[in-house]
Amino acid sequence: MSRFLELALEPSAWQRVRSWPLHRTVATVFGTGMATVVVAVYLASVLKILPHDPDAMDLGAVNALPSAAHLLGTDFVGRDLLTRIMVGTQAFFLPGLLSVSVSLLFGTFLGILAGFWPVRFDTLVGLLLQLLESLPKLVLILLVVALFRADIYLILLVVGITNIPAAAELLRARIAVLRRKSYIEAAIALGLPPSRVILKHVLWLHGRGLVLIQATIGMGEAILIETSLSYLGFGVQEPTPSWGNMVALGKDYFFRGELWLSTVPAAAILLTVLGFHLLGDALLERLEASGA
Amino acid sequence: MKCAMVAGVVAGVLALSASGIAGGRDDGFPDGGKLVYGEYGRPATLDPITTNDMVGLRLTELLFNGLVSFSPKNEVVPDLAEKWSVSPDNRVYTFTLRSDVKWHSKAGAGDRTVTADDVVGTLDVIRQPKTLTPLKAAYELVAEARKLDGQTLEITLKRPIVNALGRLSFKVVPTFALKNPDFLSRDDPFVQNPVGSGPFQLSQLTDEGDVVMEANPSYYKGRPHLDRVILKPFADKNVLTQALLFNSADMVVEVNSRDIAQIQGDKRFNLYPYNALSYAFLGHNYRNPHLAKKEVRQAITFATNRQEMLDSFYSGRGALISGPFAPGSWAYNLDVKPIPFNPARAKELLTQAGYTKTGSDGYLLTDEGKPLQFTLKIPIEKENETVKRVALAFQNYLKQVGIKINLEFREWQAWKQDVFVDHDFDIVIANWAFDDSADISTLFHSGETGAWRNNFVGYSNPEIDGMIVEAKTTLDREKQRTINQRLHALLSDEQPYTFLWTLTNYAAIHKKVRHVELHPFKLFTFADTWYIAKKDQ
Amino acid sequence: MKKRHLGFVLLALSPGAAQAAVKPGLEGAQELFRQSHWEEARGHLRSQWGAIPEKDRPAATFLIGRSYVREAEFYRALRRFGSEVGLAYLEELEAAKANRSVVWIPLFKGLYQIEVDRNVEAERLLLAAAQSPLPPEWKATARLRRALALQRLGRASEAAAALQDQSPEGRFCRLLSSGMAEPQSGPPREGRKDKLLLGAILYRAGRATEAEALLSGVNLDLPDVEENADPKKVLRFHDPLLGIAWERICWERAVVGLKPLAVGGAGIEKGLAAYYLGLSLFNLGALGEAATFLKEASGSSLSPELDAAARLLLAALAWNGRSPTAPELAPLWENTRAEPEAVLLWAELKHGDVSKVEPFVSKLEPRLRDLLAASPERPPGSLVGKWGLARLRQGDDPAALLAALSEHRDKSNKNKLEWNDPLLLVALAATSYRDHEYPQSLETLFELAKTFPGLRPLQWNLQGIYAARQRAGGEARISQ
Amino acid sequence: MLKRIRGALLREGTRTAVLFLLVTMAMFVLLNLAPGDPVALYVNVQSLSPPEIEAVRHELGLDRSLPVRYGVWLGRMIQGDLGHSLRSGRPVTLELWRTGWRTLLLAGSAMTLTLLFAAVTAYLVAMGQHPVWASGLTALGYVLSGLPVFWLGYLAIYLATTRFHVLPLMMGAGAPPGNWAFFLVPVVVLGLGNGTVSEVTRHLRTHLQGVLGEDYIRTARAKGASLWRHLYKDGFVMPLSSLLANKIPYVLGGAIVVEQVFNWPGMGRLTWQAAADRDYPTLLGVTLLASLIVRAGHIVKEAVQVAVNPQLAD
Repeated sequence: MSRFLELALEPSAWQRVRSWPLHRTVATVFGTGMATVVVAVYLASVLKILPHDPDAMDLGAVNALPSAAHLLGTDFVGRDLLTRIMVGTQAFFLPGLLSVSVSLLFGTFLGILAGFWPVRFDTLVGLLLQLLESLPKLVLILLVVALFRADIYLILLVVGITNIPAAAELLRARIAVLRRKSYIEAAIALGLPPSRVILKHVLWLHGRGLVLIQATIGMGEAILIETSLSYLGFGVQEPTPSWGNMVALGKDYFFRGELWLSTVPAAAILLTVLGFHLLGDALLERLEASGA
Repeated sequence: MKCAMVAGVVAGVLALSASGIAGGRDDGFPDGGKLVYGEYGRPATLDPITTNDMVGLRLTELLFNGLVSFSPKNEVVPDLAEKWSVSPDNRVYTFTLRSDVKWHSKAGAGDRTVTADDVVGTLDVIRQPKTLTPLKAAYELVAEARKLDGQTLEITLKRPIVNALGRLSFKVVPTFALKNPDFLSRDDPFVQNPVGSGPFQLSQLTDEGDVVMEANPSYYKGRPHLDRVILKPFADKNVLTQALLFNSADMVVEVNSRDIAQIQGDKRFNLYPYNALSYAFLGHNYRNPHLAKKEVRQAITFATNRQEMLDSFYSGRGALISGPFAPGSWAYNLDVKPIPFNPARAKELLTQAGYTKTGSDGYLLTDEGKPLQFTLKIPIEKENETVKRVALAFQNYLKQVGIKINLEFREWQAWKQDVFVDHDFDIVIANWAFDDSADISTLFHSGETGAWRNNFVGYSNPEIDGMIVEAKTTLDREKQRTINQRLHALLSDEQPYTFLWTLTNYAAIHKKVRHVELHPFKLFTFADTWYIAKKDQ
Repeated sequence: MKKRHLGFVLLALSPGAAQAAVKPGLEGAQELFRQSHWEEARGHLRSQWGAIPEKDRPAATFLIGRSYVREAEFYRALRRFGSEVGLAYLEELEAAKANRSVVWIPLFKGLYQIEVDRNVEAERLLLAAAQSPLPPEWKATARLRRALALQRLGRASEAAAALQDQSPEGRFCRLLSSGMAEPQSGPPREGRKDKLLLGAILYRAGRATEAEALLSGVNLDLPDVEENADPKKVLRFHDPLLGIAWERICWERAVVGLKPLAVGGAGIEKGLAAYYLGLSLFNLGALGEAATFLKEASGSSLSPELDAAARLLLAALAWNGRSPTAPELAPLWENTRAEPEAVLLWAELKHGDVSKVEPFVSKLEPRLRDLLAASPERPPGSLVGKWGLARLRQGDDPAALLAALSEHRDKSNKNKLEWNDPLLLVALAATSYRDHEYPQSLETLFELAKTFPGLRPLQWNLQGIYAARQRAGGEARISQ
Repeated sequence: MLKRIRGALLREGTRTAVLFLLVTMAMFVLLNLAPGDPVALYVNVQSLSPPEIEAVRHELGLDRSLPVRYGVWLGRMIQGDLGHSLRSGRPVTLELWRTGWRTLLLAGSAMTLTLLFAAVTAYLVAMGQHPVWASGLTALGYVLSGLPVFWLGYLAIYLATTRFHVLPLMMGAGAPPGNWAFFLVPVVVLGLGNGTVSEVTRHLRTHLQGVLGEDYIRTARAKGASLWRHLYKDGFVMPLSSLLANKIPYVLGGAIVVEQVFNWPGMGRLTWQAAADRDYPTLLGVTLLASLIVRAGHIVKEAVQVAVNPQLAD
């Protein structure tokens, strides 16, 4: 199941021959499937279409294993895990999008600046980016949380900001490579306004893949960061469910062999992150197919 | 002066008996073996003066001695001082030091004996403004410390006080070993590499943060039995328990309550209960007009099913309390019963308090037509699973009677700022721990409501104030008890706190370690008599 | 739905409501008995006695009787612990300057001294107390109890006069000293003290129903004297006699409960009933009766350990009053020493007639120490408790003993009856006290007091000792 | 040539200096905005009166205004003195040294593992000769980077110690022999679990295929000449160097968590503790070091890329 995962920026005859369409469709189906599920679940939770009240406690059945009443069992105060996992999507969906868009918007912008006018901007942008990279992410969040409060939007906004460099760097590198390409140089030489060159060739033809990947990666990362934070105690706070704080709570029963509690949300995270990645790949495939 | 001499003689006798227990370790127990104990978090400093956390406090017990110390029976017994006498006006204490106590033989210390200079010096260092130490407040009572000769000194108190002797149990440091002999700051190498006179001496502080201590061969009570004691700091309580269960540690000073069952099921370990004098509570902020109403506070307590929380979150491991003392303390008023769980009564009280209208969302409405809601501030801590549970259940119970509780989790420092300085909270959940004196004066006296004071709920009641002062000043213990029990009754009715429960801490120690006695919270005071049988070493 | 769940848990978890959860009939009662909820177990049976099938009746009757025996043993342990603490408390009071003027202190100190067999001092103190400015009824008490002390000192002649007192207290003292019960019904008694004492006497005279009628609603936790001249300083004093009376009442109840079975019953229950009946009577000092039932018991097919115990008790009855000789004891010791129950009985006797007989005492010593080590599987809590109390009584090192006892304690619910036997808890509390760990001791008593009446005097005195002895500087630290 | 190098050095130098300034300033300001007071480290504040507390703050120099304090710190820093940790009183430089090399060890080995794994996977995929291996590794990579790192850590401990008793849970003084083996666990966990493996793999692969797509490579392939030289240059060195630079912060971030789980006495824990204590000298020291590392990463990257194809230089 390997070839389907890849994203060729320039699909070539040679590659098409070696491609295994079946696997690609599988990946596409899985990716899009997961994504749709997540979106659907998110909508359901927003519309309050839930098996249980996410805050309904059942101290009689704490840390229970799956049963008819609770399809995925219950948590440490007997709340329904399935419900909380569903509601948990809210903790990263919009905030995650926020974080991603922040990092992409500024990332792309800075990336392009640095990529096209290295002489003018590279230093400045580079400094800015490295400044962001140098501040220890988690400490930054700890202080922000202390300063304001443990709010997921806030946290993921910080995450988004600290992710700007990654996006920018990728784009910059990409552009650096492209600039050496004859046709761009030609285009610029022909006196096409850089803006068009940027928009058409770089962003549209070559950059969109990267942006897309960054977006999907960013989603996944948002979730994982929030989980790490929850482990340190600074993630989304009770009673609001997030997959992160659910895993973190489950950990306290882990060594007693009660793996279920933390594994369920962990699995949810895995599937979603995986889903996003594959979705990204799949979309890219289409793009490339059409773009070439 | 006659009675004074008697005191001296008594002390002398005790000294004999003390050395009789341990002198030369002729107790027939084997030497050798090492004890690795796990702490949650690492000590900031290792000296007895600047250290300001429990980890450090426990550690210094192993490395240092005081003028006097406490016996397992909690009597004041001679330590560095072999005898003392008290002036008739109970202000001047004259101590005669043992002449056979040597500082740990380390670079700089040679093998010098502990002299009056060291004791006087230590007191001066503690009281020196440039020295930043939590002890300062406690030693304001000392007017002057004066050396009489090599081994005798005299400490003059500003005024005679109860248990003066007990309070003079500060740990003595070799002032000559300090970078600057008249004060101690944390950039002094001493704080990380201290020289003491105690049963164990610091051998190294590894980069892992482990503190390795070795038996002090020339300890004046005789070499302790254990060869080495090693402190291992951990950053994750679950992992700490695993370390104990899988032979990476022989002792855990505070067992995570959720692991107690598992550890005691394991035949290799003994669990030792300690520090029973603490309790958990929900503090109500009187600055909030709604919480200022007694009915509301009482209603909150009536609505909270404390027994159920205790049973399902702590598997019944503890006892509900009815007032500001722990049931293990002498001041607890046994005639006062905890307020029962009774939502109906709670609703009545709220109606009496004038909350008659109910909003669409089922919450009671205030006169301004807003839902009756309070913010419960909870410190964010990596290991606060049970606190979270309590907070959630509490929110749930109050929902039943139409009060809305908003949980707000704050980073620890921010939490302290909110609670102790800005008083920006409605309800707060925390724990109090007391020593044997069960002294609650700072919790409810109206003079203690300022920034960083303990009466953060802003409780103020002249009657209570008067009683508190009287209880604190009288020397008659029965009077103290009566007053405290009246306080208990009053406060139980006033409910400035919703008093929750008292739990017991446990230290888990591997059975190979024998003859273990623990000080209530310093733990290691008697560690010099612990031993490990030859076969287990 | 939240509510329902929470409610449900409440039922399941709070001991008070345990009954609602337990099975009906004998089974349920046995469950409650195992959890040491004796009163509830009895209530459970009585409430549905009619519903219990014939075949279960003997077992049920036995359960009731047995539960009283356990209760009596519990209160005996408590009484001993209580007298030790009570005396210590009064000594602390005496030591404090502020209490110089309190006339009650010497009186009650005297009363407690009798309980710990310091009769010489007691006699002296009570003599003085009788002259001191006390209310008349307490002067009378002083005189009476002094007489009791004298009697214990073997100076019966001097005691005789004072012991003729006709008050309930007087009659109770005679019951104690000579075992005679004189329940001539005087005017109806109101004071709870009198009710208790009379109750005990009526019981001895075999008038159980009247006794129970008298005892209904008696509160064991009130003080006998409350000195509150200064409202800011309240002193409470408790007469140890009430503890004695209450213990006797428990034994009496056991007797009443077991007798029908021991007389009319058959099979295994009969034997058991006979043994425990004998034991109860033995503790009530009704030796003649005790002997008959014990003989019957050891005749029947008892478990080896109870049989050994029975034989030992019989022997003890035989040499009652005089110290037995070593040759008498040697064989008896040899063929009973294997049984823990018997050994613990020996330990009890050790404080009586057997005390002086060597080399026997020295033999008991080591046997007692390794008693539990010897037992193969986890010994029952009651046994551990008795063992601990026995060792404590012979003055073993409390620290070591505490460690040994903790081995057998369920820490996760360290003070809960459902997990730890009441006797074990008393033993732990007493040992902690000896080891000066007052908070631990008080906490344990705090939990016990939720189930058992009559602990308050002990708690009050213990608190007093703690208050007087604590030497802390006074600090409060907050934590999460 | 020499002149160019000097110029480059000068440029980098100034950039680095400016970066240090910005980073520390940002951290310092943020730190002081956040509530909380290091005084609590020293004394039991509840037992002191406000003036007494002020005295303590004065003693610690906390009563001076922000710019002044930063200025003082900066002045010392320039002389190479990072001050003393408010918590332990040790020189911050010492603290950094004691914990820093451990974190570098952890992060470094983890990083290497990540890149190794990624490189192998990417190569296999790109060349497509061993589809089974390729797909297996890719899938593994994706799964591992989809799981929370501390959960993986717990799982590792659970399996290694609790379940199969194969590894001791502990290093340092008094640890059972053979504990060096335990060193591997956190490295593996951080190396494969830090959430970047799949991304790195993908990036590498993209590049490789990009390169494979290039005309000159195709012709080379057609000719049947060795691709390795080209691949190696454009396919590995270039992306690897830039990835290395980009991923350092992530790994350092992950280290905080992993160090907590595995009780690893590294800079991550130091940082966290310092942040919790508001121990600003230490925290500033840490950020300084972090930025240094980041900078180093970039310089190395640029150096490499210039070396690979000089035309980038101008």
